[in-house]
Formats: sequence, structure tokens, C-alpha cells
Amino acid sequence: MKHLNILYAAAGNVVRHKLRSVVVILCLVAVLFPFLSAIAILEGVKTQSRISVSEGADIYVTMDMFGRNGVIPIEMAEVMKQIPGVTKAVPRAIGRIYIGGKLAVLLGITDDEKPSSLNFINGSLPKAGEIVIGRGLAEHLNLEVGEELNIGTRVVAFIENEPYIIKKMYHVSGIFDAQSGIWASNLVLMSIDDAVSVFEMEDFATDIGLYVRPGYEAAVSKGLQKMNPFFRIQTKGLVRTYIERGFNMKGGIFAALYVLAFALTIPAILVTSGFGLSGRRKEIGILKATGWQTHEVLEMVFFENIMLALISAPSALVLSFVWIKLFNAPFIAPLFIPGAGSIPPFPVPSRFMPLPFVFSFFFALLLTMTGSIYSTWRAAIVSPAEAMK
Amino acid sequence: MTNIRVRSQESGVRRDELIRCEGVWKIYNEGRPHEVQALADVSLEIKKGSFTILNGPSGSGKTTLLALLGTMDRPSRGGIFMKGKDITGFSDTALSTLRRDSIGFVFQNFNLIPRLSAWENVSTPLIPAGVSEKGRRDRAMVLLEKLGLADRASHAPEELSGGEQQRVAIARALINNPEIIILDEPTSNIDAEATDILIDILKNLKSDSKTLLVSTHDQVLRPHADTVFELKRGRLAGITHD
Amino acid sequence: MILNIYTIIMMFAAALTGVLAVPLGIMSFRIFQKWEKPLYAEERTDIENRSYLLLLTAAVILSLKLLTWPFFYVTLQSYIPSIRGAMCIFGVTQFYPSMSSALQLFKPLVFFLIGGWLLLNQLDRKTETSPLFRKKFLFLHLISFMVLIDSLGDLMYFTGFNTGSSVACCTTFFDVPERATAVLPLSILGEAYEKYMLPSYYTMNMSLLALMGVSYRGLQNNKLLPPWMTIAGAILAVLTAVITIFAMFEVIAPELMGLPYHHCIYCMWQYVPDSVLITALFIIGIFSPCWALLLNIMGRHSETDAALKGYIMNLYFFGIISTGASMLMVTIHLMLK
Amino acid sequence: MNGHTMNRKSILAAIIIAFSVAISLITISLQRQNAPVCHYDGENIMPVYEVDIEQKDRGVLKFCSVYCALEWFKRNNTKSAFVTVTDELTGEKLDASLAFFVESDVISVAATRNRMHVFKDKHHAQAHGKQYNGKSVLNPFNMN
Repeated sequence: MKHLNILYAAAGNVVRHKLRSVVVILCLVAVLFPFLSAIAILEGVKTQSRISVSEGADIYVTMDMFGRNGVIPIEMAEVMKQIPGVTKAVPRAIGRIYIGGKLAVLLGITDDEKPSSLNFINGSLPKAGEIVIGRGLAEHLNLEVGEELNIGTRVVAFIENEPYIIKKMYHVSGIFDAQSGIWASNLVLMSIDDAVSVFEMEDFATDIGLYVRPGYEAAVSKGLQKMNPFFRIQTKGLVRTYIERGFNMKGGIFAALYVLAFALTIPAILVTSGFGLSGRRKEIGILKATGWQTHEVLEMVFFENIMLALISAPSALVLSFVWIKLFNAPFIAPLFIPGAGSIPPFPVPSRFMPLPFVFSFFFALLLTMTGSIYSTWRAAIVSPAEAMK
Repeated sequence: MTNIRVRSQESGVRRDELIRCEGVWKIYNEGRPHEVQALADVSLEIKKGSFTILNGPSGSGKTTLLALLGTMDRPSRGGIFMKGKDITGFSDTALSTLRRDSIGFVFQNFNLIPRLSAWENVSTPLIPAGVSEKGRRDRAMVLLEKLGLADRASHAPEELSGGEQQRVAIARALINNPEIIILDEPTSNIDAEATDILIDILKNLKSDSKTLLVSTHDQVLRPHADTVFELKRGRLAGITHD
Repeated sequence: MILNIYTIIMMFAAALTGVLAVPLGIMSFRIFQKWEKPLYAEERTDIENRSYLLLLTAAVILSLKLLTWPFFYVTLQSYIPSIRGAMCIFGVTQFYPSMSSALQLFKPLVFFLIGGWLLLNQLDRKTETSPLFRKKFLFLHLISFMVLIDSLGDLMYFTGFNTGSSVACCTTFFDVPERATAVLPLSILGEAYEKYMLPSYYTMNMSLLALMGVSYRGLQNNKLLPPWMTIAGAILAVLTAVITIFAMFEVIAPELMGLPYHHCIYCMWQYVPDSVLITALFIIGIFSPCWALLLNIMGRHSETDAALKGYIMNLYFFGIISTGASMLMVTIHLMLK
Repeated sequence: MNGHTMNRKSILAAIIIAFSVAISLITISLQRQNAPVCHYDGENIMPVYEVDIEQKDRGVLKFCSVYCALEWFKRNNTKSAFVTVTDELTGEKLDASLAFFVESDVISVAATRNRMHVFKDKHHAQAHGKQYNGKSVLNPFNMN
């Protein structure tokens, strides 16, 4: 009961000494908010990456050209389909292309191969001569469904000093919904034949995705290796590991840089948490003169700091939630989404459970407890004789 | 320099003795430059139920002696005995507990905590004792009623007069039902009317067999005291018994 | 080093506790030395005031250690994608087996010691003249070394990992008959040792409950426990801990996970969330009688007897409740599976 | 030990015990809710013994054990496209054609008294057979 009483007294003090409370909370929130926003975005992007990987093929096959992924003949898809355990072989043409001065991703797939995470505002899958474009791109190019877009137009030759231009016009049959994820924002989706002709790589695809029966990855990979030693084989597990490592590394680098901010927060908390306490020497002297033990005063001030931490943590979380969901994470998104720009044109993915939630409380407690050790102690050891002065 | 060692055995306790100090010195910054001698070789005894006054001009060491007898500070030399037990070797925590259970303080400038209501101020000593909020409020209201402040219970100190603040401070001093009440210059910050009320309160407390220790240089309380100790430049200059 | 957020946090917390442990060690030794000599009154007050700073620092270190102890395993879990062959936390610990085993044993020890110190300090608060003052600050001085070692261990351990390393997964350790947690009982109880694991788990835990109950009752009847009883309580607690850990690996974890041949408690923590609470309660149940012994040895003094009895009773009380709750949770799982 | 402290302690004890029991029951019921039900006998499916049969034209059917799946498969193998089983050691999914089957004395699912065990690695299957008097069996879900 005694500790409960001291807890309530601490709560009363947090309310009574508003200035000190507000200063400590603002200091904590100022440090936590950018960190939590970045972590939430990182988790959001990681989640969307996982969705893409899980929707993708089990094995990706390309040619090995100078140690890099090389194009692969489209007809190999039919051959690979015959390998035991393979249920589907899907060639893809994927590359980057400038459209209207903006770098876009061009994806050519077979007709029956639309990933479920892509959904439309209105329109349908692209048939021959048709394309579906991302929302970011549509806004950039000011395009609506039904309009035309030329892709890959270029001067092929000069005949009598006159340029001979190949013009490739495509009909916009649909625009992706914003909820289709960040990958679809600058995407141009078309049939594989059109894509191949845009890149002028007839009969080739960038990779062939194989869908295999559970447990067959190893056997199919061995079969492919035997079929052609120049095949480059990457399984879904490998891709997933690369993604996890990549994001973990990015998060780690960000956190390593941010540790400096955390390290500087500790002296800041020392100053701010001591901010109001010096004015309370008389009050604490009175408490001790009326019978409070130093331990109890220590406990009360410690509880006050813990309460300020437990108020700051959710406040920082709510602030970063608003910053991302309402304002679409300006200035912070580019940290984790290259090319997103200060004000991203697409809804920035974010995830607030469980990691950012755990981190906000963990760091709030860690910084407050460590930063306020000295100030709490200074306040608690005030002599009771102080009350007689 | 005597070694502050534990001497917790009773030494020749007389039944009516409450506090006794023997050969007490108080030297600030002892062993460091600028030593200040506040008290020198003071020995006195305060009986249970007595009304004792510490008299002397400013700087005579009244407040220092009050702090020592009230366990708020430690003597540099000599011993202080509470009911025969030597408390000089007590730890800071033990002294606080002793203060909470047996000693009530009324400070010169009342020392109420701002923005806390009167009953909350009165009941702050009960918080670490583990008494529930309802229990604290009930006990505070009983005392405030006795001191004629029931209708001012929810007012903050800033809204009370000097006399009222002093009575709230007295109620706080009484909340743990201590054996001794120590008042530091109680008449210096109140008007004549409040002084009369204070005298009545002190009489009632004495009749409730409380032990009163008052530091004052005001002669108005002198007629009511049993014993008056005269302090001069940190030394006991004289004792007069009623 | 596998650079991710978890590593940074673990190293930040380790550095923080390490930095706090140094002044803690120095100041506690200085207090231990000074308290012996004759002191001026003001010197004594200064030392007491400084002791409060050490108390607060010890409490903060304990809180940080408590926060980072489960975080140690969350960090290892985050390494699974980076270490080839690892499918769970155990796989990651196989990267640096000796260091990870040492750290995993050291962390509970540090937690136990700091907890014990705080209890000793609480006990000393109940006295009039702080008779345990010197003893507890010498004890704190030794603890600060352990905290420093634990923090340096964390820093070395987490900077030692490198990506691309590969390990054998826990199935090759825990699902083969030659696993450590099977060989020992096999050699003692014979082929059908699995049949005896659960009965011995219940027998040991019940006898620990019984001993703590008897001790609690004994203290209630105003007798301060004879030292041998708290020693017996602590020894029985350690034995119960060993038997329980073996039973967890051999029988309880497979049952709770529904994987009859998979004897890995790390996977159990991952797949059966409330097993973390079972483990936490089990740890408190084992630590309580050991804390009681620690207090009974270090805290005995004429001034502390009254309070010591109350503290040991509370420890046994919480020991009984935690062990009972942990056992109850396991029983519910086994019955409803 | 006065009465007031004693009943405060009993309340605290009751709270701790009740909380622990509640956590266990909640965890178990959540695990049960998420667990799918066997298509053949309606039993709750334990993930480690799950068998999935993908039908040619329609979705996937889930079974609680090899015995149940076999009972259904015998009458409907023409409709079946693929059969996915689960490695008992690791819980990993794999195609029936790649798995090693061992019929031993150990009953894995009591309701169907299933004694057919599935392993991804051959030496795990052999170790199980040696330990529990089992004999290896060819893939019972042979499409031909």
C-alpha cells in the first residue's frame, strides 16, 4: 500500500509541476518521434517486400553473364516445365525505363500471371498494345484511363538526313490503386511480348519464374544446373534472406547513427529532469522533516520519471502515426524508400506493431532511468534541516 | 574527536525523561576550512509532558539545537538520547522513522506545500506510512475540525491567512500522534489574535500530556512554560524552572 | 558484426550498464573503506547520501538488465535470416556456442546477485544503525565486476557475429538420441527414461513447494529458520532447476509445441507464447529460496532478526506462488493437449 | 503475521495464479481456433501431422493424419493433383513424392490411431524406425 501511495503522490507531482513534466516529455518525444517513424516505415516496407516475395515464384532462373543476371531465351520456359516437381514456368521481362523524364519500372508478364496484390482503380489487364500504369506515374504524366502513351520511341536511322523514328504508342487500359503498394507506384504493366519489343530483345526474357511443389526446390535446382551450367538459380528462400538482411542492415545503420542522438539525449534528460527539481528542494526538505525517508523520496522522484517516460512513449508513437498516416511521412520516407522524394506521391507503407511499439517504451525507459539518476539523487538527499531555513 | 559508535544500551534512564543531550557540540564544516561552531558542550533534559522553551537571541544556536533534538541533523560530538536510547549512531533511515513516529514539527514559516489542499498538506506524513487516501482524509479532517478549520479543508495554503496556515501546520505535526511537538518561533509570523489561539492550542496539547518544545525569543509564551533554557553564543547560559 | 537495430540496442544498453558499473564499483569500494574509520558527523551524512546514489544506480542497472535479458533472445532471433542453416534461436547460438552458453548462464546470475543486493539493502533499511552497511557495499563492489563482465561479454559477443556464416540447426542437436539432455537421464534412468521425466519434474517441484511451505509455517510460529533449512531450500531449488530444465527439453517442450520429436526450448518460446511466462515464473520460484539463503547468511544481525524473518517469509511466499503457477500452467497445457 | 497482511497476501497469490491460468487457457484456445479441422473426421489438425490434398479443379483439402488422407484418397485419387505432407521433426511442408514414410508402434493421432509417420530426411526416418520398431513404406499417395 505504501508504494501505491508513493506512486499516487508521484502522479500528483507530475501534474502539479507541469512545466517540468512538459519539458521532459518534449525532450523525450523529440528524440523518439523520428526514430519511431523511421522504424515504422522500415517495417512497412519490409512487410510489403515479404508480400511480394511470397507472391513470387519459388525459383528464379536467369543466365549468368559476367557474374550478373543475364537475359534468358523465352522458349526455355516450356523446357523447364517438364522438370519433375515444376508446376508452372512464367517468363518475365522487367526493366527500368525513362518515361516523360521519370524513371519507371516496366514489367511484361504473361496474361494469366497478375499478382493478387495489384488492384485497379478501374480498367483491366493489358492486352496487346495496352498498358496499366502506376498512380505515381499517372499523376506525373497527367494521364487518365483511355489515353495514349508512347514508350520506347527512338530514332532508328537517318535517311537523307531525315530521322527515321520508331513510334510505340500504347493505350492506357487501367491505373493501379494506391493500395497496390509502393512497387506499383511507378510501374508500367504490359504483356510480355510488348515489353520485349520495347526493349527490342525479341525471344528473350529477363528471368523465368518456376513454381514448384513443396520440397522440390533442391531437386529442381539440381536438374536446372545439369540442364545448363550457365543458368543462374535463386530460390525464394535466398531472395527472402537477401531482403531480410538488406532491411536489417539498413535499419542497423540508421539505428547506429541514431545512437548518437540517444547518447546526447541522456545529458539532455539529466538537465531537463533536474530542471524543476532544484526548485523543489524546500518541498522535499519539508517532506523529510515530516518523516519521509530518503529512500521514499528517491522512490517518488523515480516514479515521476518513469511516468514521464510512459507518457512520452505513446505520445511519440501517436505523433509518428499521425505524421505518417495523415501527412504521408514527409522528409523521413526518403530514408528508407530511395527516390520517394520529400513528399512521396504514394502512400508510404508503415507498420506500428510490434517493433516500434516495443522500442518506444524500451528507449523511453532506458533514457529516462539513466539520464535522471543524478538529478533524482540530488533532489532526494536534501537535508530535512533545509525546511528550517 | 569521538568515534560515532553505536551505544544503544539504556544509560540510567529516568521514567519521566523524554529527550536528553550530553556534551553536545555542533561544528559545521568540521575538519574542513572555515569551521563554524554553532553549539558547544550543551547538556539538557526534556521531561515527558513538559512545556519547554529555548530562549536566546538570533544566532544563539536555538535553531541548530532544535534540528538536533528533532533528529534532522547529527551532533558533531556528544550524545542525544530519546527515551534513554542513544540515537546518535542511528542511520538516516532510522532517524526519519523516529521523526515520523515520535516528533511533530511546526516551522517558523509554516512550510505548507503549495497547490496542495489543507487536508492533503496535513496528511502528507501518512503517505509513506501506507495509510489509504480515505484513511488519510478522515484523520486530517478530525484534526482540522479540532483546530476549527473544517470549512477550510479543501483550500490551498495560498488561500489561507497566517494563523490558519499555522494551524494547518500544527495539524500536520499532530497527524502521527507524536509524543513531542517542536515549534520554531511560532509567534513571529502571526498576529495577536492568532497568538491567543496558539496559546489555547498549546494549553490543550499540554493537557493531552504532549511534550512541547518551543524555540522563541517572544516573552508572551514564557508564563505557560515549565522550563526555560537560555542559550547564548551556542552555550547553555541558564535554566529557569517554573 | 550483423548490423541491425537489435544489435545496436543491445550494444547501447550493454555500453550504458558497463559505463554505470565502473563508478558503481569504485564508489562502493570507497564507501566500504571509509565507513570503517572514525567519521565526522558530516562525513557520515555525505557517505550515506552517496550510498543512495549507488542504490539508485544499482536499481537502474537491474532494470536495464531485466529489460535486456529477454531482448538478448529477440536479438538472436533477428539473426536467423543472416546465418545459414539456423532455423531458430538455438541455431544462432551455435555460431559462438561457448560464449553464448556462458552469457546465458551469466545473465541469470547477475540478475540474481543484483536482486539479492537490493533485498539486503531493504533489510538494512529496517534497522536503526545500518549494521550491514559495510558488508553490502563490499558485496555491491563485487557485483559491479559481474555487471561489467556481462556488459563486455555482450559487446564482444554481438560484434563477433559475421553474416554468411553457417551452423547446424537445432534439429541435428535436439532430435537425435545422442543429445545431451537425453544421454544423462538415459545413463541414470535407463532406456525408458522418458517415462520418468514428468514424474520427476512433478516430484521435485512438489517437494520444493513442500519445503518452502514448511519453512514458511515454521517462521510463522515465531522461530527464525535454522541455517541448514535455508541451505536445504536452496540446494533443493537448484536440483529442481536442473530436473525441470531436463524435463522441459525432453518432455514438456515437445508436448507444448506438438512436435513430439523436437526437444528445443528456444522453439518452444517462439511457438508457444505463454511458455515465456512459465519460464519467468519458474526462475522466480527457483531464485526465491536462494535469495532466502543469501539473506539468511549475509543479513543476520541482532538488529535485523525481526525484519529478516518477514523477508524470508515473503520470499518463500513468492517462491511457492511462482513455482505453483508455473507448474499449473504446464499441467494445463499437458492436460488440454 | 496479522490477519490484514495475510488476506492481502492471499489476494495477491490468487491474482498471480488466476492470471497464469488465464494466460494458458487463452493461448491454448487461440491455438485451437486457428487450427483447421480434418476434412475426413472433423478432428482438430495438429500442424505437424497435417496432410493437404490439392484437387485438380477445386481447392485444397486438409486432413489430420496420413490415415484419414489415405481413406479419402483411395476413393478420390483421380480428382487429386498434388499431395503435401509435413515432416514430423521440423514441421516443414513437402511433396508426398519426396517424403519417407515409416509405419511404427507409435500412435501420433489418437483419434485415428494413425501410426504412419512422415520424415523429410532418410536418416531421421531410419532412426525412428529403429527406435520404435517401424518399417519404411512406399509413398501411399502414388498418383499412378
